[in-house]
Amino acid sequence: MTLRALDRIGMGFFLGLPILWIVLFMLVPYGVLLTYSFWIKSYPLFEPAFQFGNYLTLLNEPQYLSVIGRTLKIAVIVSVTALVLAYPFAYFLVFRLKNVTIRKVLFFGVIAPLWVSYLLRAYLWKTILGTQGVLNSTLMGLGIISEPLDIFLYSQAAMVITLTYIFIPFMVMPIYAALEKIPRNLDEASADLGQSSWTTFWRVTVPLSLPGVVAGFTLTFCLCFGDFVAAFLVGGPDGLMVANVITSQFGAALNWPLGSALAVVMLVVVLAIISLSDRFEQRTKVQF
Amino acid sequence: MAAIIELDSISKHYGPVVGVNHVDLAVEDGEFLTLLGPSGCGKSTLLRMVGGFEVPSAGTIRIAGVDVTAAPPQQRDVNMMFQDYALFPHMTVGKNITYGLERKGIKGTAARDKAEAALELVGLSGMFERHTHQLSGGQRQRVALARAVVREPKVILLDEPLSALDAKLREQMQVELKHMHEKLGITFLMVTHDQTEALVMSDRVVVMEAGEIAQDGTPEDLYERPATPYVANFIGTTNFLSARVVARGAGLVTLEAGNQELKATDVATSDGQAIGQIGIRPEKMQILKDTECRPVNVLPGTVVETIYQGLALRTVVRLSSGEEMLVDEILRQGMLHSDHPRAGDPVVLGVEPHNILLFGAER
Amino acid sequence: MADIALIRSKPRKPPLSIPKGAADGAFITYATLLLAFLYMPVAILIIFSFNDSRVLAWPLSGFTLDWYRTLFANADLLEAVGNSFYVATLSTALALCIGIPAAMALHRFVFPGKALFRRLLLLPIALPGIVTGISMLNFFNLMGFNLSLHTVVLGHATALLAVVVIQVLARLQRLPPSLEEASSDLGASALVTFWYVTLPNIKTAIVGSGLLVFVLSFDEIPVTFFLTGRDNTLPMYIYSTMRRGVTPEINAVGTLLILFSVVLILLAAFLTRPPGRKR
Amino acid sequence: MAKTTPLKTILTTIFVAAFGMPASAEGELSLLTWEGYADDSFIAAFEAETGCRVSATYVGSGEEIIAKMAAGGGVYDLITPASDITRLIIEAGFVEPVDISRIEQWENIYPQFRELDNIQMDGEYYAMPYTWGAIAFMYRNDAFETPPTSLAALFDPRNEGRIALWDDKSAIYVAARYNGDTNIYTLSDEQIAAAVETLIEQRPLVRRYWSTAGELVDLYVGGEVDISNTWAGYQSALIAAEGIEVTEFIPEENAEGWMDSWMIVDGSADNACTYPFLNMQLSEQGQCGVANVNGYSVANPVAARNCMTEEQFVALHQDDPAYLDALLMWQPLGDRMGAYVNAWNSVKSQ
Repeated sequence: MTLRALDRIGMGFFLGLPILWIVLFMLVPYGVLLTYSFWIKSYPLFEPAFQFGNYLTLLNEPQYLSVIGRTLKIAVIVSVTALVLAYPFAYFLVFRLKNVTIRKVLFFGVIAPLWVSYLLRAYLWKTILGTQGVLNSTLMGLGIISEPLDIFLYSQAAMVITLTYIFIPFMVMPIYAALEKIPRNLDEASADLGQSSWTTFWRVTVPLSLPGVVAGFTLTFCLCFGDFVAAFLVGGPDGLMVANVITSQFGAALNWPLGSALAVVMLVVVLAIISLSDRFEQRTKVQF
Repeated sequence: MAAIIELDSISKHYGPVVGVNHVDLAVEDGEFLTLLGPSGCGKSTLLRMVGGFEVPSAGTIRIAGVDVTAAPPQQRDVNMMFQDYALFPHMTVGKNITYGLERKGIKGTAARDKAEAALELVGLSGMFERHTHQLSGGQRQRVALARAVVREPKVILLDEPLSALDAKLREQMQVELKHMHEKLGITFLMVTHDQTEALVMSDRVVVMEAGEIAQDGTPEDLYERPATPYVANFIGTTNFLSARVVARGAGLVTLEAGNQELKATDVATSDGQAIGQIGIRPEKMQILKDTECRPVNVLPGTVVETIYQGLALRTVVRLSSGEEMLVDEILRQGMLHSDHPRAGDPVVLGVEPHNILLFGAER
Repeated sequence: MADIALIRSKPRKPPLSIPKGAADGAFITYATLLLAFLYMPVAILIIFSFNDSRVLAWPLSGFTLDWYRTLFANADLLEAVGNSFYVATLSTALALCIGIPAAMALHRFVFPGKALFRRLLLLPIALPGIVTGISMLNFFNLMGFNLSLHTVVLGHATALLAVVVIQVLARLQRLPPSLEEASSDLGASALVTFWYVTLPNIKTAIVGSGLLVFVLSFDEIPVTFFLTGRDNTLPMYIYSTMRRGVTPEINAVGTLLILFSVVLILLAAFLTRPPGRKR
Repeated sequence: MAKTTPLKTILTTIFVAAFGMPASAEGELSLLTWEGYADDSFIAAFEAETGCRVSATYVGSGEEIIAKMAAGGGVYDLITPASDITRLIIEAGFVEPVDISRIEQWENIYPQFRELDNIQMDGEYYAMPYTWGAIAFMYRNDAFETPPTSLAALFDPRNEGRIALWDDKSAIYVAARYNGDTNIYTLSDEQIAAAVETLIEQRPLVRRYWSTAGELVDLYVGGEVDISNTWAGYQSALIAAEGIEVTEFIPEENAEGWMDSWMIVDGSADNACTYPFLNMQLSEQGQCGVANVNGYSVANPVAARNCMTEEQFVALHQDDPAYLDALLMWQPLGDRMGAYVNAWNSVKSQ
């Protein structure tokens, strides 16, 4: 396409600031992060160097791989749980609710908790899951258990519940948007062709909503992967996540180079997940 | 009359795809010219290049003698009525209309007076303060027109202006737009894929095919003397028969079509192309009754079916050569279509030599 | 052929058919449960903010407004709230100033590296805040900048830029291209078109994303954790008091924040009404 | 830390307005410290007297102080690291010497602290000792028929799910002592590995690794745990205030001791408020102030004698140098610190 001179000026106007910003506050910092990851820890702080020791440490010491593995595991469980919880809800809103106002209100109802402090929402689960917490006292009050159970709090399960709770809105939003885009007549056409609503759901609705599912899953997974508050608040002795290890390298261990290397690993994992989901989304994308 | 728009060998490529291919066209000042063609024929691209929304890959565009090939839309003395009208949803009707005036430096009451006048012109007096979403489809269309004419451009471009309206309203607006054109005396350059629209409204129609001009003429020219089967097929309905010249002379050409001999009025084709195909409009044939005097050409056949169309009766006739012909007959008062031949009846079709269209060999 | 058709139409399990009414009932129950799951903690927060024990345990011991009183007497906490407002306001302004032109560029122009540009812009939304925080910390450290609320603002703007870009771009793509064309056709320059036609039509997306950025920035922890100097934002204050144990005072703050959110949500709903539909 | 590059010059020019903030404005004092160390109960009077405005940022661990310093600590004037990291902070060049001639009660400080190697370098003092205490152990009275006296209680399967341990490298010290290694600050790699082994075995018994004072309080008050280690004097008081009876004890395997001192961040000695503040903190006003708020023992027994009740004086062991000497005072780990921290992380990771 030929660009007119005026368009070129306009393009400079619109592109200049964003590009400057990206370079200054993303590319350069990522570059610095990468640079630091090759530095070396040296008492009392650290020194510039170029060596792969930090990455070798991450590979050789089992603790790092096991933390990364655990973090991936929790992120997957949370994303799947959030998906299972969010999908029927979004489906109900879009396909079963006739009243548009109620639909909008309920949709807003699900994403509104985003506006309540993240930290507080996470913290509240401690109150609920604790030995003398709301859950235990309710169960005891109902006579289901006689002694308070301590299995709820300070465990990976507690982290999964808390993280799922926090990230559900991120799952509902894209799925809702994807479902809303599906033309109603497809649904009707399928019913017209004699398919049961169950078949219609699996053969028409689900495939067409996949881009939303992928988007929600990716976002939830990535945010979960980098979380460090859940472990801090409700995690048990086996609740350490990658982000907590990074934080500790920048704090207690005072090993910025190793922490940077871990952050680079996290960056790479997230980039990989994003491009994977991009590719998947391209394949599942349908134009209406 | 002087040319207000001159397109000189305009081409537009999208990568390897050719959208418009070396088009030369001159639009006379004051005329209503329509670019007609199916979607993808390049007519809209051509219009958008005149409007300045796309830049030609090659060629020059002159408006009122000034080369505007590279000028952006805001520097051209033309205004467009968009297919979706493109009324600014966040502005009132009045604001929409004065928007273009303000860009010209006309503001305040001067702008308002002009806008009110334009609204009156399109029959929407008193709608100045309305919001655009409160308007009906026809009203939006009028506002779009008012917004374009209020700037007193040299040319108004209309991109499928009636496609968003329902059939009834469309017919009414066709006439209105035509009257508006006469009243304003501004050049209208319209794009449409609707042949009726083109025939009804235009002084001149340019039929486009695959990025090139297929034929350029008055509506009557195009209908009565289509240059190619493409045009004949696109404008109106045509029965095609492949044919071979047997003899030629005395203003008549004798052809063999199927196993029939037909005589047609000869038309000297400029390129001397051999005739390979003939076309006959369905309404230019008749089903002969015994009492009638026989025309020059007769084609025997069998009725396949009859289709009642209200205004006319369409009869599908299979010729002895196996080809099917459509025949349209106006149902005049007293004529009952039940009297006509039914499926299976043998019939004879008659056609006069001047009603046979001659075309080159099929490509 | 007939055989194939037969094989294909082999009798299937009868399709699961639930009476429509029962299915709807199940859906409604489910939706109610999910909403209860989402709002129960919030309700507990509000209830505990009036509980007169320091301990967050069931059952409640008594009603008090003390926590609201101590809240308004707590200078550090009020200062943190002020800092959060300062940071959120500035980062929202920055994110909008950068994000709107970026979305315009993505929408309007074809340029080399556009795919990369787009991906980089959207990266921080999925990137854990800790990576953004750490890379910027390393960078500022290398540059010898002092950490302050301003470095936090830069971090937030970078991390939340994508929110603006996504929402504004989506709106731009829904906007008929003919609107901008009509404007230039009517004699407007690119800038005038942007100001009088494009901007008003993406206004609701701007307001919506701006409010979201504000809220997310107000609530941000990981980036702030690494980039703040001696000043605390509210979440950082809460985070640091958690070291001592959260008092119901924090619940009171949370309750007030929810109230504030409700106001913001209503404001958002009010400001993002469909254009022109004033009644 | 890095060489000047053209990019740096450009960026510095651009951002100097926004980020070239001086440490503190005239008459302001910015602290990076523990909560309670600048409590209004005794700071307000100082502010009124001197006109100096004191603002404090609170940290959760000593390492956080180092992290903040490493991340550009120029915005603070005074910090209060514990005795195990003072040396590192000195060697990293974050602080400047304390002019002890301007500290009025310097001579009243416990000689054990004053002469501590960790706070000196090249004949200069870099820290002013302030408070001290033990990492004691604590149990819930109603949970034990026979009061525990040994670390063994923390490793006893009978207490499964009722144990809390401080989420800190201190856990390594605890496990090493339980293993019988008393040289907890100079552990060999093998000893550390053995400690890790012990802690991993113990992990299923642990309810929670607590990281903050308040958290431990909540754990007791919420009925989650019965036994843990604790910052002596501080958390037990908070728990008692909630009506739960706990007892602090020094186990047979002994306990760690710590000492916090004030250090002057590089470039802040010129702040006119610095020395008046230090002198206030070492006076009766500051010493009893912090003892009352945090329940810690203080570094100036002379001041303590004057402002404490006899009961409090005894309870805080201000009269008992032997108690202090018996504690395993935190030592700088030097370049071994990484080994300790990683060992502790590996326990939590596996």
